[in-house]
Amino acid sequence: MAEPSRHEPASTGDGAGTAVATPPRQIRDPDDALAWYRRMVVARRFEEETERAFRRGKIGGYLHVYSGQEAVAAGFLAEMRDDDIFFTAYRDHAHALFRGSPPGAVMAELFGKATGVARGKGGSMHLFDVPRGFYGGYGIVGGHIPLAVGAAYALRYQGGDRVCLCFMGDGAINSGGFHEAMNMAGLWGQEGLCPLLVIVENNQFAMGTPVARSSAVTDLASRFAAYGIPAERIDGMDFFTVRAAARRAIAAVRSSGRPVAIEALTYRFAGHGAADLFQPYRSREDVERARGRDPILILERRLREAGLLDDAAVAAAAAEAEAIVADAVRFAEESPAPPAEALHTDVYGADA
Amino acid sequence: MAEPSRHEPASTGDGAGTAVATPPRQIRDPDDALAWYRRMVVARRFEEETERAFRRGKIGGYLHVYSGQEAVAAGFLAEMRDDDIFFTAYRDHAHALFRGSPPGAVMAELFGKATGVARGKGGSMHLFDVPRGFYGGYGIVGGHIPLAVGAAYALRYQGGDRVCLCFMGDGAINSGGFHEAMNMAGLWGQEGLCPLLVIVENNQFAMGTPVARSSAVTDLASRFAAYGIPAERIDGMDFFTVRAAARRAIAAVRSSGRPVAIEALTYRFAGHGAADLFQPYRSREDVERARGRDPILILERRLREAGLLDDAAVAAAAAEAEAIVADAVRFAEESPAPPAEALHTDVYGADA
Amino acid sequence: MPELSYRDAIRATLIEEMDRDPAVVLLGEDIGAYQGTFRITADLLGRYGPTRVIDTPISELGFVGAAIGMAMLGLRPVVEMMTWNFSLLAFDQIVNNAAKLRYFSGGQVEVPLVIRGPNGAGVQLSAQHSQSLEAIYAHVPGLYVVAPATPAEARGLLRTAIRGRDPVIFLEHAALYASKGEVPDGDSALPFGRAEVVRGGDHVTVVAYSRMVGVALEAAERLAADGIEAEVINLRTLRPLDVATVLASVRRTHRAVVVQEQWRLFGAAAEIAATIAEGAFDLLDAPVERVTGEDVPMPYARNLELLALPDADDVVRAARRTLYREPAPAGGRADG
Amino acid sequence: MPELSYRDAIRATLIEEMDRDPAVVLLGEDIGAYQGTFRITADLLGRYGPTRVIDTPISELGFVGAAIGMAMLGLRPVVEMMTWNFSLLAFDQIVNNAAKLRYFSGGQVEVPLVIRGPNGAGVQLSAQHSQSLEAIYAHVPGLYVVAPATPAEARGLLRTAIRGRDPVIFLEHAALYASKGEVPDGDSALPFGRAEVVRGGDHVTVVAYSRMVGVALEAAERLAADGIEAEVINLRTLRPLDVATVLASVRRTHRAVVVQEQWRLFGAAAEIAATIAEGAFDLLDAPVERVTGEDVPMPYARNLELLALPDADDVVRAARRTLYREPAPAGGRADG
Ligand SMILES: Cc1ncc(C[n+]2csc(CCOP(=O)(O)OP(=O)(O)O)c2C)c(N)n1
Ligand SMILES: Cc1ncc(C[n+]2csc(CCOP(=O)(O)OP(=O)(O)O)c2C)c(N)n1
Ligand SMILES: [Mg+2]
Ligand SMILES: [Mg+2]
Repeated sequence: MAEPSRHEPASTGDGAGTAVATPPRQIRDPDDALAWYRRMVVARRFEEETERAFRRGKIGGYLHVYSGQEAVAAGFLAEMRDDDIFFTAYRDHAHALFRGSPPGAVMAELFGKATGVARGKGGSMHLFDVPRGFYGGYGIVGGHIPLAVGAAYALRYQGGDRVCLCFMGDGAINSGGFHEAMNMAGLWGQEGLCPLLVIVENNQFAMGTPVARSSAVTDLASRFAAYGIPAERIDGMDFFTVRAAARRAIAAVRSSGRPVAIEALTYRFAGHGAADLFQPYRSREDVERARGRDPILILERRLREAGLLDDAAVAAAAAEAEAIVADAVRFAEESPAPPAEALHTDVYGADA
Repeated sequence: MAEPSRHEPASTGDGAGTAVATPPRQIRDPDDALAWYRRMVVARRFEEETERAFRRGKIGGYLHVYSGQEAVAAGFLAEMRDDDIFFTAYRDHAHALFRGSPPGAVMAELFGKATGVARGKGGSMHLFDVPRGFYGGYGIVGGHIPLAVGAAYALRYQGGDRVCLCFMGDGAINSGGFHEAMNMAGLWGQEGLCPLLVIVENNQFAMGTPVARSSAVTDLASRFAAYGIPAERIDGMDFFTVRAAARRAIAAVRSSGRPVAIEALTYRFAGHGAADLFQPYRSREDVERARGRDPILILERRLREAGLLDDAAVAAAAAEAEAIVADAVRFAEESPAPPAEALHTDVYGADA
Repeated sequence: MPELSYRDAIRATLIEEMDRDPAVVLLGEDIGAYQGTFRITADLLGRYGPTRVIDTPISELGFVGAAIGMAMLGLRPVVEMMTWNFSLLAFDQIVNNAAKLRYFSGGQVEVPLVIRGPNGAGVQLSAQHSQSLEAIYAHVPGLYVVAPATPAEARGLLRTAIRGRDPVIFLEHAALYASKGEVPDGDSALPFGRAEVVRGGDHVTVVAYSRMVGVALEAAERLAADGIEAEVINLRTLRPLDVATVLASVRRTHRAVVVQEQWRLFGAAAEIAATIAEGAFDLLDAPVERVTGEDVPMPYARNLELLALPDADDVVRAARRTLYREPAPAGGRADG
Repeated sequence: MPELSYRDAIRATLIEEMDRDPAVVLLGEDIGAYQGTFRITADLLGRYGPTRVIDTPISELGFVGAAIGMAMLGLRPVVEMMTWNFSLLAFDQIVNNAAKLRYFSGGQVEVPLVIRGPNGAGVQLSAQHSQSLEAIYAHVPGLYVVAPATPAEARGLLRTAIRGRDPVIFLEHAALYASKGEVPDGDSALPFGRAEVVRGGDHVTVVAYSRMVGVALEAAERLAADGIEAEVINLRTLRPLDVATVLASVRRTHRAVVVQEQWRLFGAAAEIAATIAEGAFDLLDAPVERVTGEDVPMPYARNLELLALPDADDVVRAARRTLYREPAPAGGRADG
């Protein structure tokens, strides 16, 4: 049986809204850190634009933006190897961007265009970029977790040391599929056959339900003990903290073939989805307080303190993001809708 | 949040096959203890007869006998109040008998007769005796657990201090329904709205799968911490141990309206079901070793030590059981099959 | 007779029934503090408190199961399925417990449970969120399957559902929530198994339910412009199915079109079409036409989604085919 | 052409495919140490080891989902569903992921997954363990639904399933496992969507699949004794449905009986009957008859269970009705 605490809990707060003192740290690879800063700025700008495009009627269906949580996906994807793979839920735009999917192709997917990353068939909730190891984009809460466990098994079965990351929300932890999948991950991990890293993106809410109303135990990391899976809780607002935890965890998973879990405390700045306008379940002040720990501003401050960033560079990053996103929108707008024949393709692999 | 250890683990072994030293104890109510001894003897004799009747073709479908586990149901049902209720899975004959369902009506159900406890419509897996608070008898592993949580809620919602017991197998703990239900029980318990006692009958196997191959963590009681539910592991072979734990747990549940769980270590002496003849997943020696801690013999020894039982009384109990079971079989044999009209009744409460 | 939206009709009925009977409790995801995804339960948490308006975790199997347990003990839970798509996770509890408990307990327990929420396609919700599950649930004895098309029906049928003694699959439609209609005052309940002829006509019978009733009526208008009088039947419930009303109409019109939003194969229209073909065999002048969704998962792109869904045009063409005023589709009618 | 049992034909095919392709892995409850509830996987754990023969916990949603994930990465998992009844717990994974992943990923992933196990009623397994789920799965685009009736078919169709590129719902029948039949040697695979005419006849077409093929053949023998020559069609697969073979037969016999074990309403026979009525409209001399199980949860008592299941007698009577040699049932044909 696994001992459930290979990783000790790192610095944590009660919630992401609470300031957490993280010790100043030497920045190892300044160029890389700056690149991630710029990517996070792009992701934020991208999401603002998707909200606008939704209001303009260019994007349909459900739209769940990632603003506020960027440090989580960024920190983990920064540590993934090119041949590693990952799964996530429907709040997936930033994950695709961080993994290198062209912003135009991501935006085109949201616009329902043939040039989208899923050829316009998936939409916001079902981004996919399999050549880059992004296995989707799922709309049924918790539904992708068992897939990730099986995928991790397959990776080890096929040989090599690739790992699988699975991002999930705090709300998803209460789904039966989570439980069944984690127990299997724990079991298969005992044979070194489950190189899986589970990241609980605890943004404090599942739609309007706070963690304390959805989970009988609010320390979500502690719930992994039931499966013999070592787990720790980290500050998900600080890119460097996330990245350090990701590095340790991915290395442990890769070398052992056993699952590890990390609960990243974060906060969703926008409504749950585009329809969640009034957010009756939380106050404006709560959101404002959380914005005080904006992961992009935290990273910006760090980089400024390290002398890597100044006002001009910040402005340049913003301008660059502006241009990238404008290009993406233009590309999406100008792209053709899928042809009518596409309705009937991709149902089966060959004619029945 | 609940602290997950209101009850400290009591005497336990690695498994029920291991002898566990239980301190000699004063027997509080000798008549009652003797009555439970006799009931356990009846239950064992009853099961032997169901196996025979199955071979004779009198009982069809699946048949799961309880031999070896009697002390668990007996200990808990002994502490239930008349107006309390309970749910269990398909290994349910002894539970019905201990709760007072007439042996003839139980046997008649297995024989598929109109006089059965479920009028011959349910069979072995679906015994019901609602007037006695027995809410079934379920065949989908784990499927009854959410029902029990909702029933417990209803009891408190309706007022009063009735409690609900839910028996389940070790295999059922890995089902998603268990997880979802326990988390809700934990949450509702925080409001005092879930007077539920969960009893994990850990008989070491789910069909041919030992606990270590089905659960990533073999200390099943520890898995309830994920739901803030206090849990303890007990020796399920010793009637007095079970009963003492049941008394404490039921009192706690009744007074608090919060769930409690108990993992009772026990062993199934027979095959999983009537079709499990060769039991390739365990050795004859394993079974023999476990039989060394036969719950009926343990109780018998205790009662002898206390001077409450001698050879003559043991023989009398056996003879009494023989007669009760013979009567039950006779009643079942002589009862009529359900009338053809019964096929279409009980589908809806009123004509559509 | 006030005018109410479909949404408000449902909400008002919930309130009336909760006021009337303390055994009625609501469960579901985000029905309380969030006020309900479609605001059906807006303000009800404030009104009735958290013991009667229960916000659940994302645990469909668990909370449907818990509601069944409550119902077995005499409560009358009304579960909101945020959308019916998520009910696939609770399918075992619905089919194996709710539908069958009365039977396998030999009549000792009953499950007066309503599960309600939007069924069918929204707008660009894509493959996992655009399903219409009526055929699947209507297959199962022990369940009622109800699909109101108007505010009045939503109210009358929901009242019957909540006061009933058996589990009810109550299929709303997101596209109807804002639609308005007259709703009778007072305690009126609509019985299950009674279809309504919503438009009279002698030339062809169009059978529909839920959102497709509106589509059928629109088609009927267009057909009328062309001199074809379609009789439109709103089934209201699929289990039980009001075969008598359907057959009476078809025996008069000699032609039938059945409309459903969902996948054609093994869909609800197959049962209805088969029933018509059996019951009006000698009186049918043309094959029964089925107008259905395409046999594909729902695509996200709006242009494809529109192609995947049946519309009034499709109904018009099908009706004309039954009158031999339109050629059969290329490749023949029933080439699977 | 050795004679094999249906069970051994499945087992042999699993062995051949596992020997041929290391990507084939098995998952399921008690398929290893326990040797499989129906001994389909007996000795395979010893033969292939625990990484290829994976005993799972009782977690249907979880292990079906995990198998989907394996398939997305290029493995070819074959999941044993101990009985199809338990698949209701995995329904979301099957419908929302397996069936649709290729589509909503825009063709980027595929799910070469087989889920197999016994479907339908056993003997006295009662309400929760006696379901026949083909109509429910056949409704869903993206799935194949296969229901072999003989050992040869079990082998040929399973081979096609395992080598395919899409999820296959492979419905065996517990009552057939011990049945024997000639099985062709070698690498023969049977294509999906090709029905077989298992008995020729000119008077009436009887359409069946799985265990009901045997029931139909028994009925055909009895009908023959009475001078009625029934043509019996074994569908083999329900999705795709071989409409052409069925219609060709009915266009010749002018009469059809469709047989299914499960609940009548919204069942598989409805689709088949509707398809026949559409495609052979002018050539049908009688309404299509549906012979089905009763519309009740399965009772435990054997006498009731026998009443709930269709048998050869029912098929004989239905066939005779299509020839107007038997009165219609009391109350008329289609009174729901
Ligand atoms: C099984 C299921 N139930 C309900 C929903 C509706 N729903 C969509 S998102 C959501 C909340 C999920 O919260 P969480 O997992 O914390 O992710 P977050 O949105 O915070 O990223 C719900 C209830 C769903 N998509 N799937
Ligand atoms: C959901 C589900 N999956 C599989 C089965 C088949 N099955 C019946 S009993 C059983 C083992 C259950 O083990 P456990 O919960 O430990 O109970 P025990 O039989 O030991 O009393 C299994 C797998 C089932 N009935 N339901
Ligand atoms: Mg969240
Ligand atoms: Mg067990």
